[in-house]
Amino acid sequence: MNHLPIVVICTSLIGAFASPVLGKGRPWLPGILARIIVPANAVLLGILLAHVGDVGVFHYFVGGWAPPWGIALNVDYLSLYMAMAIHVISTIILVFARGDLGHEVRLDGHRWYYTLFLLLVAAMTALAFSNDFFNIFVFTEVATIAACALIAIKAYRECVEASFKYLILSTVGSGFILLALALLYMVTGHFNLSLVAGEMAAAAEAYPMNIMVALVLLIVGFGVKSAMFPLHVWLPDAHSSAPSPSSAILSGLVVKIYAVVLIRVILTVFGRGVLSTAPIAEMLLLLSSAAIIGGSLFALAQRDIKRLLAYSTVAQIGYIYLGISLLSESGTMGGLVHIFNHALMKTLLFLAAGAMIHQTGLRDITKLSGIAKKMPITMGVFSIGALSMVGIPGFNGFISKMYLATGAFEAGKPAFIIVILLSSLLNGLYYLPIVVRAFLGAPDEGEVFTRDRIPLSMTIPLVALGLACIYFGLIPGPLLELVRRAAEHLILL
Amino acid sequence: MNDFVLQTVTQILMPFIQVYGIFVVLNGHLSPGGGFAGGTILGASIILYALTVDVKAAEGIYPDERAEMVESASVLVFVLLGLISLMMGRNFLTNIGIFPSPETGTLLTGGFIMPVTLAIGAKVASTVITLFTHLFEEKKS
Amino acid sequence: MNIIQGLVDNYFYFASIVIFLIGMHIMLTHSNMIKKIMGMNIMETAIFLFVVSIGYVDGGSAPIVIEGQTIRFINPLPSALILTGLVVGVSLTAFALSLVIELYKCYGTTDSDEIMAIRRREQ
Amino acid sequence: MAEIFHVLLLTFLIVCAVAVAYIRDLLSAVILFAAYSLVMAIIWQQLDAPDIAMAEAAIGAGVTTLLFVVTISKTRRQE
Repeated sequence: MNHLPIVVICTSLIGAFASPVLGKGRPWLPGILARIIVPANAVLLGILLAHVGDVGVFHYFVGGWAPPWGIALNVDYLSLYMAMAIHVISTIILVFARGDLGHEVRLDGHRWYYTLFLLLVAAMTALAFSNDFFNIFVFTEVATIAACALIAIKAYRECVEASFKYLILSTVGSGFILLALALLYMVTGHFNLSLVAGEMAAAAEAYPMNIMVALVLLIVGFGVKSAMFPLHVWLPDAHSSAPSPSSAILSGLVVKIYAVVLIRVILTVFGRGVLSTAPIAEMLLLLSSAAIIGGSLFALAQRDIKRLLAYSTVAQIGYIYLGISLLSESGTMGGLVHIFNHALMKTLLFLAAGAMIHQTGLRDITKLSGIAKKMPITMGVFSIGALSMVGIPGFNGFISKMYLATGAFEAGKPAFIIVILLSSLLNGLYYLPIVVRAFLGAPDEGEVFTRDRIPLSMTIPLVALGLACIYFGLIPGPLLELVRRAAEHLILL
Repeated sequence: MNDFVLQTVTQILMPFIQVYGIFVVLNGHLSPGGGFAGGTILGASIILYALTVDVKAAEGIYPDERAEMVESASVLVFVLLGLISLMMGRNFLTNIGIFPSPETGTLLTGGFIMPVTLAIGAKVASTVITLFTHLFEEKKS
Repeated sequence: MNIIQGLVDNYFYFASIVIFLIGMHIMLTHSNMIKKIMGMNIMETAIFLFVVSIGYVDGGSAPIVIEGQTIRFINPLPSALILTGLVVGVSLTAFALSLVIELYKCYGTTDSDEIMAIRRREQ
Repeated sequence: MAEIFHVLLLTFLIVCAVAVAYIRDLLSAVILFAAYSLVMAIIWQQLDAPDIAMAEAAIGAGVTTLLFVVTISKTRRQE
């Protein structure tokens, strides 16, 4: 039972490196392999969650070496929550990819696509579990390369250019992270998160400058990778030009795992003591408010539907950072629950957009009027996602916004409730016209939508995601219980 | 590049470079170097041959299919070696003494480290060659 | 005077920061993408230099166990981290270069400013 | 004595890096970059990290340079 986290990571790795060999001459096989491995791992993680409920959180030592010698995996509720989210969302995306991938990636590239996808899943899971800076650095790099390659695999020139931009900026981010790790190692002498946390108080006393510089470098480094507001410039290009399943996983999961790693490092390693010596949390609050408003305003100006969704991601990352940096229990819960909720919504929206592009080849939102008559299911679930983004009660987006607002109130910063309300208004302004135009508008003259239905393997994931959005909006109890435990773990330290 | 001196020197030097690369890989657990450095040296020897003598001939030595095979297989060997210790009821990648009577400084020590280093060496050598050939030719990367 | 004395004492740190800044300068100011990648490499090696010089112990020796000797070793953990960083660095470089070749095929240039100009003209 | 050697090597590194920044010919810049990597390998040997020194000599001076040269041969030589 205790070995399950490593089993989950290893099976993804095995799948990743078996698919180029197995897929030679049989391009359908890697996809099936991936669609077996990822759901199976999700089940294994469910078993692990039950097990952790019985025996409590624990650390797993790779190679049987306890720290400071070995690498430790941290099996707690936060990592389990993230790993579950990664596997559940990836499963849905993989099912969708079966129908959609054929027209975006050439057939001989499919085996490489699944290699990269599984590698990305393995790296993200490892990042969620890692309790060691060394490991975090390595898997950050693996995830970055896999993500860049997932964008560039389409071999259109926009994708290649976006991928190059992403790569260069991420490399700067990795450089900063490595520098921060070096500075932390200099004053604490450890790479293990728990041990560094133990040394932190003494180190902050003796070398306050080192700790502060390391903290800022970490925030900037992971901020670039997780598209924190002023550092988000790579995201719209990268996420809008990638193939739709890639956009979904990049927007839904990849940027968030870096945010989670940053949150874990800030709250458990640096802790309240260091945070209180400088207005780090306040700066994060301001930046995330800027992200929420700025991202929404940028999205308002877009006409390309995938670009609009990409800018919306910038705003939603702001919610997550806002919730965490409120440093109250409800705020943290709101930020954490928004990770999963936003993953559901944004995956749904990207996949629905992908289905529309798959059928009509149109990306311009002004040309999509009347599309609901031809694609009622796709447009219906798109509307669910859009309403959920706006935060209508009954959808899951409302739950996270409610917790964020409560958290702002608890923390004694009610000004941020206004930010949340304002952003809901802006979300409404750019999402609802698409829905209204699609349902009520008449098709433009000369735009003939083909009557072909999209394949079943694309409809099922869309409907499942739409139902999940409503389910977690009406019955959020079990999810909130898991998130509460994760948040308690973060906030207690 | 049809330079006689260059070609002859390359052909004479190749075995020595390769033996050195294999030495570095095998002694990864005893001396500096290891899978990564040794693998790069091995790969570089093939690249040297390709550049000075003949790209086509070098590709005959190491075709693309074999490279894909080696790259996947070596990672799988690494992971499976780690899973062996899992099956024996220990933690992932726990060092199980597969080489008896370890004596400091001899080759057959270090348990899993030598097989793992060999796998890394194979992977790195093959990756270096593939990187070169894919960049060199007008092929989809 | 204190600052200068500190710089002279920690000349490895000083040099690595200078090289880091040069690398960053190359990355930010040059529009040629191959130059950008070179700057990226220089920046990375500067960080590596910084990390390794942290683990350096004056009068220590490389961490190779030889039977019957107990001597001061330098800290091997930063070295291991840097070895990983090197691997990552070369794979990033190779990937970025393949992207550059791909972009050259599409646009006929390796200059990011020219690519921007071409894209603006097309819109 | 060792300090003087170290300072010399580091100065060489800085000079190489600056030269890479200002040379317009990409091929020359790559050759300078190879020299930079080789000196870096010597520095790592001096810092008692022999495994990084080996890897850097093989990777930085060998493979990376080759990849750069191949890329330049596929694209333009002038900046």
